[in-house]
Amino acid sequence: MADVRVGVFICHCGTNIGGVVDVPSVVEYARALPNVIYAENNLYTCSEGGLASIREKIAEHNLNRVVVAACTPRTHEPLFKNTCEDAGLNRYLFEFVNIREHCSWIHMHAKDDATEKAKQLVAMGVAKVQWLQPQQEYEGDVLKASAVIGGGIAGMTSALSLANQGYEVHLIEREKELGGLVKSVNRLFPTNVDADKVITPIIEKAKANKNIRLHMPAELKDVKGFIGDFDVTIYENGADNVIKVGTIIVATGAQELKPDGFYNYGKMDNVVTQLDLEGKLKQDKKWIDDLAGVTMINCVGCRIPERTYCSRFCCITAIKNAWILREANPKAKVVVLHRDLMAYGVEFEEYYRKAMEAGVLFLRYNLDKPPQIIGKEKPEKIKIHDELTDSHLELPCDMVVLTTPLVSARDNEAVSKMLKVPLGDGMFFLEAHLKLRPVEFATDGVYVAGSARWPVDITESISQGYAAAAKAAIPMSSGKIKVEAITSFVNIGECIACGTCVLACPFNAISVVDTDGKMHAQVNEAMCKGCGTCVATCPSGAIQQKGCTDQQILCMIETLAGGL
Amino acid sequence: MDKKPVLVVGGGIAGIQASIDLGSMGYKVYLVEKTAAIGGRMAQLDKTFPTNDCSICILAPKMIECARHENVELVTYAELQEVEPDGSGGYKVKILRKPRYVDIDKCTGCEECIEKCPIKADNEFNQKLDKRKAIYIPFAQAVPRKAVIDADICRYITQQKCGLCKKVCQAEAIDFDQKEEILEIDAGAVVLATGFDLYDISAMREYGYGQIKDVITAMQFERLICASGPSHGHLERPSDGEIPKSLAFIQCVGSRDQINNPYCSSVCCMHATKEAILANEHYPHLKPHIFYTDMRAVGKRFQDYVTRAHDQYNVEYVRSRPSKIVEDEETGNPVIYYEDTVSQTVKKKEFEMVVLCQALIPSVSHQELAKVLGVSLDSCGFITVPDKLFNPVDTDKEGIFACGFCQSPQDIPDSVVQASGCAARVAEYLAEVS
Amino acid sequence: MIDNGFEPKILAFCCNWCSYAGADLAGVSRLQMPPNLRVIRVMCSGRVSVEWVIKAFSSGMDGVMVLGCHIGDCHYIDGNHRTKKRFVLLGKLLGALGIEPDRLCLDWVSASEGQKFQDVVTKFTSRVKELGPNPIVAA
Amino acid sequence: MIDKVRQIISDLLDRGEADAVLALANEHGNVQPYLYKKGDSLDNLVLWPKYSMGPIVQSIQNADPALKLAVVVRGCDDRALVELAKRNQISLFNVRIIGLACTEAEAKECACAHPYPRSIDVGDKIDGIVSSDELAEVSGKDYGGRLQFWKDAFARCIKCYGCRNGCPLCICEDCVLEDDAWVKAGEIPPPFPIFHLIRAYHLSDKCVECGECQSSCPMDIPLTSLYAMIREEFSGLFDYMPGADEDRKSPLVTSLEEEPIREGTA
Repeated sequence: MADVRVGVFICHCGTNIGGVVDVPSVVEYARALPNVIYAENNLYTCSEGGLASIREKIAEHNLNRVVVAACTPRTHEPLFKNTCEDAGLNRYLFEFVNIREHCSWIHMHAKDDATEKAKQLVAMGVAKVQWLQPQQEYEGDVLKASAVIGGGIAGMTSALSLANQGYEVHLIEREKELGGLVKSVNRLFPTNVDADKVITPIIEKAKANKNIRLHMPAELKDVKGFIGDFDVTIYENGADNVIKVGTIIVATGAQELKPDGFYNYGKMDNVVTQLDLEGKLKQDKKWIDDLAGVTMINCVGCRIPERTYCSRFCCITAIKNAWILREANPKAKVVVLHRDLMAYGVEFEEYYRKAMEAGVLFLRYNLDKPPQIIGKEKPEKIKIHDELTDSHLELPCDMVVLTTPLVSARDNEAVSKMLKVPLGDGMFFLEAHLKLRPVEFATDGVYVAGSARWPVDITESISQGYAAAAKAAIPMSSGKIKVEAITSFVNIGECIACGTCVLACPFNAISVVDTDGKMHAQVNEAMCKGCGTCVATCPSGAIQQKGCTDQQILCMIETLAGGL
Repeated sequence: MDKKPVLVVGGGIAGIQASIDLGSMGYKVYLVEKTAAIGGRMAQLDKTFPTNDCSICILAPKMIECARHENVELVTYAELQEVEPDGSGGYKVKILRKPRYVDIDKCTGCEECIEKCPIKADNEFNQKLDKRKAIYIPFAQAVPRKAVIDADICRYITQQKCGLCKKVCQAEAIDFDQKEEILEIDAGAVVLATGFDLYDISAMREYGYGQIKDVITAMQFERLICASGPSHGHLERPSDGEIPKSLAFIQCVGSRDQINNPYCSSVCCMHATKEAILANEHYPHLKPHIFYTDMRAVGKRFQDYVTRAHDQYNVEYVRSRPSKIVEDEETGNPVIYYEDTVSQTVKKKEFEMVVLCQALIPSVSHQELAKVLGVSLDSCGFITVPDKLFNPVDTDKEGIFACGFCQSPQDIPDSVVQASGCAARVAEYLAEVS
Repeated sequence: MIDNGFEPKILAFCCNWCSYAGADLAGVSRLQMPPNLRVIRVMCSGRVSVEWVIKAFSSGMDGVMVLGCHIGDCHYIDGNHRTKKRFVLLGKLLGALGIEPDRLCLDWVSASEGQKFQDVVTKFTSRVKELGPNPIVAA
Repeated sequence: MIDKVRQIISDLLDRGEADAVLALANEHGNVQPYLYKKGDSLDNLVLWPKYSMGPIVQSIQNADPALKLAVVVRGCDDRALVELAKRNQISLFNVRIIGLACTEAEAKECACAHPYPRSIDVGDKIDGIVSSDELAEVSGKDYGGRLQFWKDAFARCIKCYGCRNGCPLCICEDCVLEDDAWVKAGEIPPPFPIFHLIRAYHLSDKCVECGECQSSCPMDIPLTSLYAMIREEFSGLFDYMPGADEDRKSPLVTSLEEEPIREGTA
């Protein structure tokens, strides 16, 4: 090992370590370890005094490795790495040894054993630090441009937000016009505002914004590359066109389930879905006057074994349309049959109460006693079993509206293959973490918003649109991504391109490439998260992880085994 | 382009996420937190639905990332004192830093002082199920992991007696002369993330909370079942410390009722299901009952979670809204009176422990906040979002945005989405203003 | 614990996000444990090579533990899926060669399970004590 | 049996379905791999189970990747080719497999549990030998007994790397067993069990039961029994047999969703 000069700093942490571990004897022991030039103990190594001492001793003894034995690296490692860097030492020539949480605090009544253990842990740290190499953190450039796939409400929100922040946006829409599902909606809950009156200005803003390049109609064909440098190929007016962007937002939305096979849908007139009804209401409202009764049946085609999920806001759509019909024709008997009324939050609960006060009848039904429609070509009456009163009712009904869930868009599978991002339940896109990273994918640089991820209403689609814009803006704002130097690297000579590591990588960060005729694995540092799973699957050790090479761990095992 | 700093109010998961996103976009962020550590309500949870992730396991990395972010400065144990528009779209803010009587640069979180301190008080973090000292660290994984002295009960501050903590502190971090400080910043924009508080249900006499020992709140249940809680994860009944042989949850306690809170708190159906699953997981003999009105499992993979609770964890869903709970004379156990709406009969059933899913209300700090910031509150005390449909995170004051439960009842993922949403809106606003 | 004077040498590989954090919490909560354990930190339990554990047994370690995140909790999505399969297999291979599989412990400890970390370590240490010194190097 | 094989070979060559056929031939008195071209005489063809064709196919393809090759294989070769293809060492696209099933005697001699290829062109499928008396003896012992058995066996190891060099699936360019950090140079026998357990682990998802390791071992170490035990454990855990299915990836590399552990075994 070329001229290794190790400095060891052992902390008392007041009495937390010093009260159990005989720190001075550990310092004495450390001095005798291989290549240890300097060793000292401090009352609080993490205090200003401790850090200053490290900086001084690095300069004074021209140390090129530092070991600190103190509390836990999870909270204090960056602090000490920065201190080494301030003293001109590469921050990766540092090893942290935990002798508080993993030693003094859990062996308070076995002081000798604790001291012996501390010595061995320090010996293991000193053994490993010899083999550490200086590292440079990978810095990739990030193009300040984003591709938003899908021009619905979520996609437009992301595009406008990024454009307003000054980024170039390519908005890709498969249809001939922007707006997505909202275009086919009559009014919007909970304010009952006219959908067109609100969505049209947003579409105009998106078209007018100088930072947004609209590709419409355009079909997504292929995506290559990684965060900061994606090549997005789209098919537009007869030709393939490659757009170069730094980030991608998936906002491909979802579609209403057409419930064939439920309640004679498609076989009987006047048995429609909520979206069909929205279309009828947009045209004209005269036909409502001669309605005797309307029954809405909620949860059609969902919360059943074949499609287990609740589609979140269809209850509110039912309330909206029932209320509109009721107000247009107070004589008509408007009934909503539900299996739980999902009016969550402040506005929806109030909306639900107002609809009740307006005379809409809400009855609870059960799947094992479903309502029966009576009528030949079109419904005339409906037989209902009300669960709460356990009674049968027969009501006039010349229209049945089936409230169905949103289901995933047909081309999700294709888009997911192109972007190498996973699909989850119901073939919706699967986010990186359901609770804390809802609009990101595990693959960096690709984000998701709106019903492409899971059925959400307009407000939530817009929130997710903004959130995805924020996530995309992060790498684009600095134009750089920095990756902690704990990624894997391949020794080309030793690699036989067997592809085992490629399969093991949870992040698709490794690929087999050809360099001057030699096939070998190659790690994309921008995508590698530094988990090391690939290294453990490679039989020949051709791929290693910075800061955790086989050599660095084996010498710790060797030290430990030889130590006692 | 020198970006103006951004003020984030509230150190829960929403405030943390907004701060990380804004900081990562290159903005300087001041995160003001009323208590002595960030983490908010999520830090008190044992697990989160529907994945049963351990809450602190997914929160701690975010807390550490936020605290160590080069662009984020934590201002804990502090409140907003004064906010004046600065005439160019931003706000001149005065932040009152309450005295901790501990120098956080010196304190290493070693807890020597806590062992020696003789004064005890109810531990709010553990919902008063156990005690904490006058000098304390809010919770084991608190960030920053620094002590704070509760000035109201500290014998030295109130009567100049004791001072034991100062004697044992080797880092000389105790500073009884610490005064409150004012931190002034000129913020380009403000993000509110002040979260929720728990509705005081002791006034609802029909459910006997506060009178019947083994009637507890859902948050108390979370602390009991949590491995780092007062009973180390053992579901010990407050009355005799035994493990209950039967367990019930009652939904909508103080929610969806015109006297207390008209709205639905949105998360109780799911956290009750989670708690029932945890109860059965820890104690397979338990058949938890959940008394509900509408089982609102509306989020991603929620409905499967409820189905699994019923099929695999013996959870029984009873569609009924119990009228009252009475203490059984001999056993002292709570007895629930309810109308089973499916069989249309009035029934009563004794349980060894009843958990009330109390309403979640906007943070009590909102009254103060509204005055200081000039943002308006809606009838239920949430921060008003005038155009909820198309501008879901904009308040009625320019440059002030709001995310999470403080503006509408929502769960963790929706709060995190709105937090990132605020970051985008702030970036747009500051780009537009400059 | 049987006190036959034999103090086993035990090595544990802990993942930074869960089991190492659980060990930290056990420390913060002052949960006392036998002092035989030495921990090596890796970013993910998926990084723990089976060959390391074989080298550890060959070099005389009496017991080896591999502690990762619960399946589904992995910070790297499913790194720990490989850990589970590899070390269930290694247990079987050790058995085939006549090395008691109980000398290898594969378990999952979350960042909030300080108590579980204490239990797992204490139980494993006494089990290895029962099994006696590593037979590979002993005879 | 041999005439049928000759017929297949000549048909393939005459119809141009293969540019060359790899099989074994008796040349100058010893049996060796032979590349038959169109028109070659097939008299010297030999059918002999104990020659591992995997590495030969590998070197032929390295020399001439586009060659349309047919190869006469037994069950173990067939499985070896599948595992080599899975690891990009050869491509089966240009390879036409002529599958020979081993006879009762041949299967007995190799103590082989699957003495037949995936698709049999010549010969009949017979049940393999599930256990040998040696294997039975070892598995019958308790841990102490097994340990002693293997210690004694491996004490004879002179670290000649014969087992590794003979194995068709030991394909690393730079073997860890030659790296000082893992196995100190000059220590004979290598410290038990590091050498043989690391190799056993490496082969646990690759071993195709060809027996080359034992036949290459000068010290008669019972490696076929060792690998039989390992294969049994592996298939017990993952219901996976190396070489049986070209598209199925190794359980040690994939996630639990793709290749789960069988219930009740973990």
